[in-house]
Amino acid sequence: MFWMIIFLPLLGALVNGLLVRNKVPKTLSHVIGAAALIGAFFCALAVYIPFMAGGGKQQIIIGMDWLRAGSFEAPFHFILDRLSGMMMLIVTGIGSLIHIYAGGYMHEEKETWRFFSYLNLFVFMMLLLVFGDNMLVMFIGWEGVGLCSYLLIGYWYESDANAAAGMKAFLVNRIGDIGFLIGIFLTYKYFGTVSFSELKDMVFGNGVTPVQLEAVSWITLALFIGACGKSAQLPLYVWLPDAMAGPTPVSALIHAATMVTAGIYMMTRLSFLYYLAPDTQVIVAAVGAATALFAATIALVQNDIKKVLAYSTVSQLGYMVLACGVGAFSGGVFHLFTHACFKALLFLGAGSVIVAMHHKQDMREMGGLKKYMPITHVVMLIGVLAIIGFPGLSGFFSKDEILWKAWIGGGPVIWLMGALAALCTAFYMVRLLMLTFYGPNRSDHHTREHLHETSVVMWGPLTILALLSVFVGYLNVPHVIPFPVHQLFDHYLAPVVEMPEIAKQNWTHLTATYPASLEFLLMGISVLGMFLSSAFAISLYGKGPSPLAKRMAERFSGIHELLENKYWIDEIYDAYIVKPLAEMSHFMWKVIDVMIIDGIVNGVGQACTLIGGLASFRMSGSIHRHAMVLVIGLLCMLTVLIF
Amino acid sequence: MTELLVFHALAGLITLCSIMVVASRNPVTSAVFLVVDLFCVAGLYAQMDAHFVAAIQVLVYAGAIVVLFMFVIMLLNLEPETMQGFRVSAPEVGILLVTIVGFIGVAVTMVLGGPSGANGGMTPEVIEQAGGNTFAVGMVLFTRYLWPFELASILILLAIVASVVIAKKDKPAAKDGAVAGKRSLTNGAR
Amino acid sequence: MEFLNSHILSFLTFVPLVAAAVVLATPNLALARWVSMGGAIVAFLASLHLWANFDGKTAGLQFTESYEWIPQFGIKFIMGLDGLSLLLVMLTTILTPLILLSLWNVDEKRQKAFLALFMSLECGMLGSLLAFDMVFFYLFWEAMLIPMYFIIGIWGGKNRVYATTKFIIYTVVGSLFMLVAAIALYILHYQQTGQWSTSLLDLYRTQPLYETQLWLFAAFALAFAIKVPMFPFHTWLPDAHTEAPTAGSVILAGVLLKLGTYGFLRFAIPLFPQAVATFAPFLMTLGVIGIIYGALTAWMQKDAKKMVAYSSVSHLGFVVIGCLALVGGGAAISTEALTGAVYQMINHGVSTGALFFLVGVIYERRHTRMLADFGGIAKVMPWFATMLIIATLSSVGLPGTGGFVGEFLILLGTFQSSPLAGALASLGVLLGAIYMLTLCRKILFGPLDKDENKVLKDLSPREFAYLVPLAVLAIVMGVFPNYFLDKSRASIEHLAKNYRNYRIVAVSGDLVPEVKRTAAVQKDGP
Amino acid sequence: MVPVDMYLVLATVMFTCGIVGIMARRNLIMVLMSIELMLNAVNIVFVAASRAVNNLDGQIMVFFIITVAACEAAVGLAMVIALYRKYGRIDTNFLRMLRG
Amino acid sequence: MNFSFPTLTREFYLAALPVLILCFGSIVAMLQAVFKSVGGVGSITVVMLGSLVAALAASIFLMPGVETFYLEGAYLAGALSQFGQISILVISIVVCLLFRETFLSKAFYRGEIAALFMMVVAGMLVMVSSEDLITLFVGLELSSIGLYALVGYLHPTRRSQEGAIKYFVLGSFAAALLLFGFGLLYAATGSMRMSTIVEALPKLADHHWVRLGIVFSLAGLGFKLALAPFHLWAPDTYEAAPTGITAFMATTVKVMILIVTMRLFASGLAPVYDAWATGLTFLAMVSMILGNIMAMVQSSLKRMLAYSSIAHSGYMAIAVCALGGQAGAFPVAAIMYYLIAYSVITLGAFAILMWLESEGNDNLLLDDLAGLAKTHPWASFGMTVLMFSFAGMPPTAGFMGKFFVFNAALSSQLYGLVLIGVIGSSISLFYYLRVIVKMYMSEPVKVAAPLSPLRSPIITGVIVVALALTILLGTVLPGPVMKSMGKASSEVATGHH
Repeated sequence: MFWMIIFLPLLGALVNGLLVRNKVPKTLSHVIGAAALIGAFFCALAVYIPFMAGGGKQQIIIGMDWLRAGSFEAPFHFILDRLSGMMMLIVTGIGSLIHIYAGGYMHEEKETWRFFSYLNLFVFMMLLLVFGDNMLVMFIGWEGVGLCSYLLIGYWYESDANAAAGMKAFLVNRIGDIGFLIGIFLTYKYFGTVSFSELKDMVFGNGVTPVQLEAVSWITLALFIGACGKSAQLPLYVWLPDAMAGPTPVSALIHAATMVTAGIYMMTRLSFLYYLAPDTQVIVAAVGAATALFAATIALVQNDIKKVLAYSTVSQLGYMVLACGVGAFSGGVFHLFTHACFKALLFLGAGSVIVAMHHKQDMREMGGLKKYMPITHVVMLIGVLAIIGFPGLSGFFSKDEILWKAWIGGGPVIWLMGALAALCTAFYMVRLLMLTFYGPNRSDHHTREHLHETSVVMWGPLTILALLSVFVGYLNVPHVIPFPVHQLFDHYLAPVVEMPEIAKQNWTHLTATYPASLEFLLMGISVLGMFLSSAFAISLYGKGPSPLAKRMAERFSGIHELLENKYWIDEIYDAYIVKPLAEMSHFMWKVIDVMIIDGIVNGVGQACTLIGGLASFRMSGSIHRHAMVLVIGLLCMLTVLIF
Repeated sequence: MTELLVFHALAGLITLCSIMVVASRNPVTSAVFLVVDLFCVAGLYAQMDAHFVAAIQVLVYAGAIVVLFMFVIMLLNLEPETMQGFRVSAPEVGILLVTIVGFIGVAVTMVLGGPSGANGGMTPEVIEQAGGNTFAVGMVLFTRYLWPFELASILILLAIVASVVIAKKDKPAAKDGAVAGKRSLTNGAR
Repeated sequence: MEFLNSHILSFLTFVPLVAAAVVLATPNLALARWVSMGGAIVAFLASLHLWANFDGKTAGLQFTESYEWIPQFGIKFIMGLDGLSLLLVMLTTILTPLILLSLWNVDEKRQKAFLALFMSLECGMLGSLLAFDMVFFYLFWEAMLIPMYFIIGIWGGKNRVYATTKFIIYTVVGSLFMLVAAIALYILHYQQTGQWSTSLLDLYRTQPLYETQLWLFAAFALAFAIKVPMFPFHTWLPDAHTEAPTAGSVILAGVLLKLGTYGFLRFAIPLFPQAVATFAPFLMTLGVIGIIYGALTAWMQKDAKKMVAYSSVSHLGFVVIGCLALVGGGAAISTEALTGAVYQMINHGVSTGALFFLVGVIYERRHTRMLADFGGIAKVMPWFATMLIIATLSSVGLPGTGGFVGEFLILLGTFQSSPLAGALASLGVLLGAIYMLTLCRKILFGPLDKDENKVLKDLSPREFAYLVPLAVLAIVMGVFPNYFLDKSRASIEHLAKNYRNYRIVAVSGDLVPEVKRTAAVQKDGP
Repeated sequence: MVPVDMYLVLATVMFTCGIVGIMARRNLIMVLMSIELMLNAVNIVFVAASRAVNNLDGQIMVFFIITVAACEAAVGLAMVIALYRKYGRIDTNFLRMLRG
Repeated sequence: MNFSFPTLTREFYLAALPVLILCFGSIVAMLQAVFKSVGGVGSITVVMLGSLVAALAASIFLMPGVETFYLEGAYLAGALSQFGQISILVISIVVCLLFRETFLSKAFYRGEIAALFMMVVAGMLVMVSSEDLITLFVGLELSSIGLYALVGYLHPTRRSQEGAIKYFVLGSFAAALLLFGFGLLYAATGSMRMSTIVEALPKLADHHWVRLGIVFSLAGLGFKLALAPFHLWAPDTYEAAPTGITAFMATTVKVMILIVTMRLFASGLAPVYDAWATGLTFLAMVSMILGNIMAMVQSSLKRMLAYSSIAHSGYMAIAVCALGGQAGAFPVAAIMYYLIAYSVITLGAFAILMWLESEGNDNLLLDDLAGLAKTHPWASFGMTVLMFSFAGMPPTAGFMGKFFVFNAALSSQLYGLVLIGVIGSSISLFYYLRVIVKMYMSEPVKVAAPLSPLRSPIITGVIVVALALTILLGTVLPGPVMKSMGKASSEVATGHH
């Protein structure tokens, strides 16, 4: 049954990608793709329920021998524990919903077989990533999902921009992958194994030597670079906004719910190492907080509905990384879970809007869609409320836990950054909602005529996701809030994110008890801020972009421009990294290769010819000249031998 | 003492004549100096008790070779413009000077070398006892060096044939090689 | 059959040569095609036989043959097979029929000669992989150049004469130095043992002084570095590849280049361990430069073939550092890198071979290889796109393809022995992706705006037939690497063990090689 | 008795004259005569050496050298005649067709 | 009377029979020139071939294979002499066959030419089997004077006459240098015999006369061997001579001079190894570099081959240098192998040139070969094999030759020479490849008179045999050949020590 989880998506991918291709109606492609995922989801359930019934103990599922060289071993062994079990449910569950939805979204496309094949392949790779018991198998999935992301972003390859965006995603991810690889190398060098379970046994069993402890800082840092690439953290986040060029279901599944959370997943899987490296953790927390705030500010002024969501994703991922950085891995994973639900919901909702708007994505041309798309409006409203942390919805619980842990684990500065990011989140999400669904409709006549609610294939999954977005938060209710069960999720994940004995001295603040009043105070501040900033957003955009918004943009034109241009990060990268590299390459080719090396090679030949020509011209001809050469040769020999 | 005097006189004459051979504008003059030169060398041989060699030097060299040269010079009846003397460019003069200096070095080296003291046993006394230089040379030549001597005859034959082939007139129109060959034998340079 | 069994290696080597001779004698091209294909397939079957019967558990030579040739000089015709050569032999015998298949539709006046040359090239390659005698190795090594010289020179592009002359002169200059060093070693062996022998197994036991080793190794390394080619001796490669016909490029990239790295493993390293230790940092540096330099230069290319050619420089840089990581750095002796290098050789043959095939496919249709002339081809040639993407991914080392296994192991091992080199070489992973994806993007993606491109036909069944095996192989090699590595593990371990023994001696301060260095490959029997 | 090295010096001088003649003169006949000079110089060396080392081989050698000189003169002059007959020129500057 | 006289014996006549047969044959040929009735092409060829084959047979069967001195060294039989004689005679027979097809059939003075040819061969045989300097000199002149005539006057054009005169003047000049050197050696050691010289030398090692003598003899022999910088005659003469004679000269002269050089330097002058090896090293290096570089710029094929032969002389000189070192007898075998290989390849190459030459054009240019592979595939194939062999690519004779020579040199630790040799070989590849490039990779140039090859069956046969030998010498024959060289090499290396 376990194998079916993994291989059903692969089977789907192969059937769609190699066997049927164009030969069947595209509905069948959709059915094959979705069926593979739904099948996998049910298999996952069938595995998960006995697994949890059995106490949820970590299991190693022996696959096959994969790679052995010297003392290095990386077998295809899979790890099934509470973390991967949860992830498999998210991946297959949300994946199934999105697959179903995609059938509607891609209705007008020609080559859906390609789409579903890639999508299924993605799920397969994601499952490999999730289940891999060693870093290398995880890396297969890690790069594999990157590949699928590349292919799917460039799905509409006829547009050059899409192809470029895909390439950018792949390459930026590769930068992170180098970090991941170096992390693997270091792990192998200092621990002699790259298996998660063995590493964990090693750390929890014998502890670590001082040398290993030193190395752990570097290992975790290198791996974090990998996480930065995949989870779109500063400074490697640049690919994610561009990745929105792909079809919206892809954005929902890959660039919001699953793939981008791989970094968080990986860090959680190795939480015992991260606990051992408080230095790295400071960096992780700082990067996470900075990303959260940074991306949120950019999102404030974006007009493309998917771009807003993309920066929002980056920002939310920053939260998760921040959580990991302050040692709240379960908080991070919980946010991952809730975020997967509501962000998928938001993306799919946005997708519905886009379909309705005939693939127009500029929010300035929308407005008032509430009237035309009531269901979508409701689910989007739920999603927005969830993400901004409206009390009682899932985002409230997960975000609040992170902010709380940021305060106790990272200090006021980190907390402040997180809180500010939350304010921004509230503002731009409400802005998105207002601009899209409220106020007057600003689209052109033609588009308006065709505005209508989407089919059940699309809104069906949306409603399921909306329900999830509302309720999953209650899995982890903080102590301070009166509720029958508290911190269910933390307990659930505790065996996975257990702290090694030797690390505990560094993390005493996490286990210490704090007054409930403090937690309430912070919660109150963030809820209040959320309400204020939402109100501000409603006042500015409630009836379409108000004159005040325009005035503000003019008043703070510098900042507005900075934000609108995303801090010019892309341009800076282009000017200071890509261009110089290209110029250097060109120099290498044209100057070093062609001029210097080939110049020397050809020069030797030409020099020989020249010498030969000169010699034959000077030395030959008449007899006396021959005699002279002869005598000079004789004299040379005499000089050598006698004089 | 007399010997030394004679040597120096002959040596001076030889040097002078050699230079004149090379330096004369007119080939006839050169040939005349060559004859004098060869006679002086013959004198030198005689002074060194190499009577047989001195004799053939006079007979063959002065008597045959130089005559041959004179004959050819006369035969060709060279015009003045073909009778050039030195005509060398500046770098060539440089090379000539280097050559001369180099060979002065060779001469100096020879003096530095000195006699080796090898002694083959054919002292003048032994030769005198054996019946004189010519007899002794003959004895060696016709026994020990009989093989090269016989080959020398082939060599001369070869030279004759070669001269014939070389100096033959332009190829006659007739395809009959044998007749032409016979004619060339009679009309050749020799 | 018994005879065939005991002479299987020489049979394998000379079957292609016989086929070449028969091809020349055939009356028409159709027959010539079948004859050459027959020869290639027989060779392939023979190598399959070797694969099946090869015992991967021992490092010793298998299927050995040995005949006296010039007894007074100890020159023997020795053939043998071990784990290092087995994989390359397989690669050669697999690529050859595929290439012949790719030539099936070429109907040119001198095509028969081409086939004959090609088959003799196969003989040369197999010979140099199997020969265990210095002289015979050199003989095959040089003999291999000649067909290649003609293949580029006669059937090449516009600038073919320059390219082929550059190719052969570069290579021969290197191998002349190697010849001299080999002779010097041969004389040393005589001086040490009083026995003339060019058998590699005997030469392994020679113990040159450290200073001598330096010179000899430098000469061998030069020859192999040119063949590989390592920076800065690489400039012949782009020219040769660009001008060569598709079949030539495939075999050049697929097998010929590997003989350089194979040479390092078979000759330079086991013969002169002390010198290797001295030179390794230098060669590693060149290897790393090659990786980065080749990648960056490839990125700038406008000609698809040249781009793939420069990519070979980069990829072979990986193999070189993999070979030398064995000896680099501190006491760590990295078999992983060596394994990776061996694996990467094969994988590069498969992926780059496929890439050249694919470039050939579009060149055949459009008679241009300029990237700017394409764009959006994926629309009209979906299967071509699939194949190109698979080859590209294998080339950039995406996990799940053979390229990953090789590159990963090399980097892993290199990182153990010299972290800086490993880290810098890791950049190659990124840079490789840059140019390969650029290639894909420019050919496959973007708007299909050229009219000539709109009517391109997708792969024909014949093209499928030679591309699919490579694509499948690229993936199978990524998913089941142990299946391949099991055959060569023992040999690799053996090579490393010998070197390790040397290092123990060297580290304990006793550089004078009094400790018997066991032959890197031991042979049972006479 | 005159020391043998004096003869050698004399021979060297004569030899040098011959070499200079070959290098400097443009008339083929003069070149041939220079060669004769050189051969004579060699003869002096042999005869002087023959006396110094008390061995007659040197004189035998001179005999052969004179023979060869005669043969060479004959062949050389034949060449001169052939050249003159055909082209009317015997200066070496005429002989500059083959080069490179 | 205390002279001791050597006597002529029956053994001497038997040993010298090859030379005598050739002298007799040449006289017969001369008579044929006189008597028209017997002077046809056929009969002269019969006489020539008959004499050469008879001489070959005598050399093989009647000559003692062990070192035997006759007339106190005037005639030296033995394995090395035998090797020289056999090689020279075999080459002569081949050239004679080539000749019959090309020149002899149309020649005007065919009797005289046959006589000259045989006398030249006789001179060479004398030279390779002489031990004293006098006989050596006579043999040298015997071969040279005949060659002067053969080079320029078979069908005298201005070009060929010029070549002959240059060869003659410079050759005489070089002979004078050689004699000057012999004179000084004689003055120092008091002997004309190598075996006596070698005994006298040890106490004279630093004597100036000896050193001067070595320099001048080296210059004289170097000239004949066409070692740079004494090589300038070679290109001119090779270009001037009819192709058959060029082939003859390029091969036999090298065999003859190398054998003499080995004997003189390695046996006679062994005690002063340092002196002559230094000089010869200089010559070898200059030859390899200059020969190869200058060959690169030639447009005439024969000129190119001339420069290549200069370079090959350089390679062989490497092995001669190795003779005094630690290599023992091996370099002799190496040189002999190289000589065989080189002769086979050279003969093959010139035979192909003859095959391609049309009447009246015996100086093919490189450009004439353009596109030859299309019109004459087999000739191109042959040329290719030979060029690769010249360049030393396996599996041909040239490779094994180079292998042995480098082997010898490295055994004697002549690293510098080997280095130069390698550099030279690398350069050489360029011009050998140029020929192949022209044939295979260039389009035929439309010339006024396209090639109209003779395609004579005999020449074709010679080419085929040469090609077969080129390959065989590189593959199966090295073992047996080197084995048979063993005796001759030990003769040189141990004969006089």
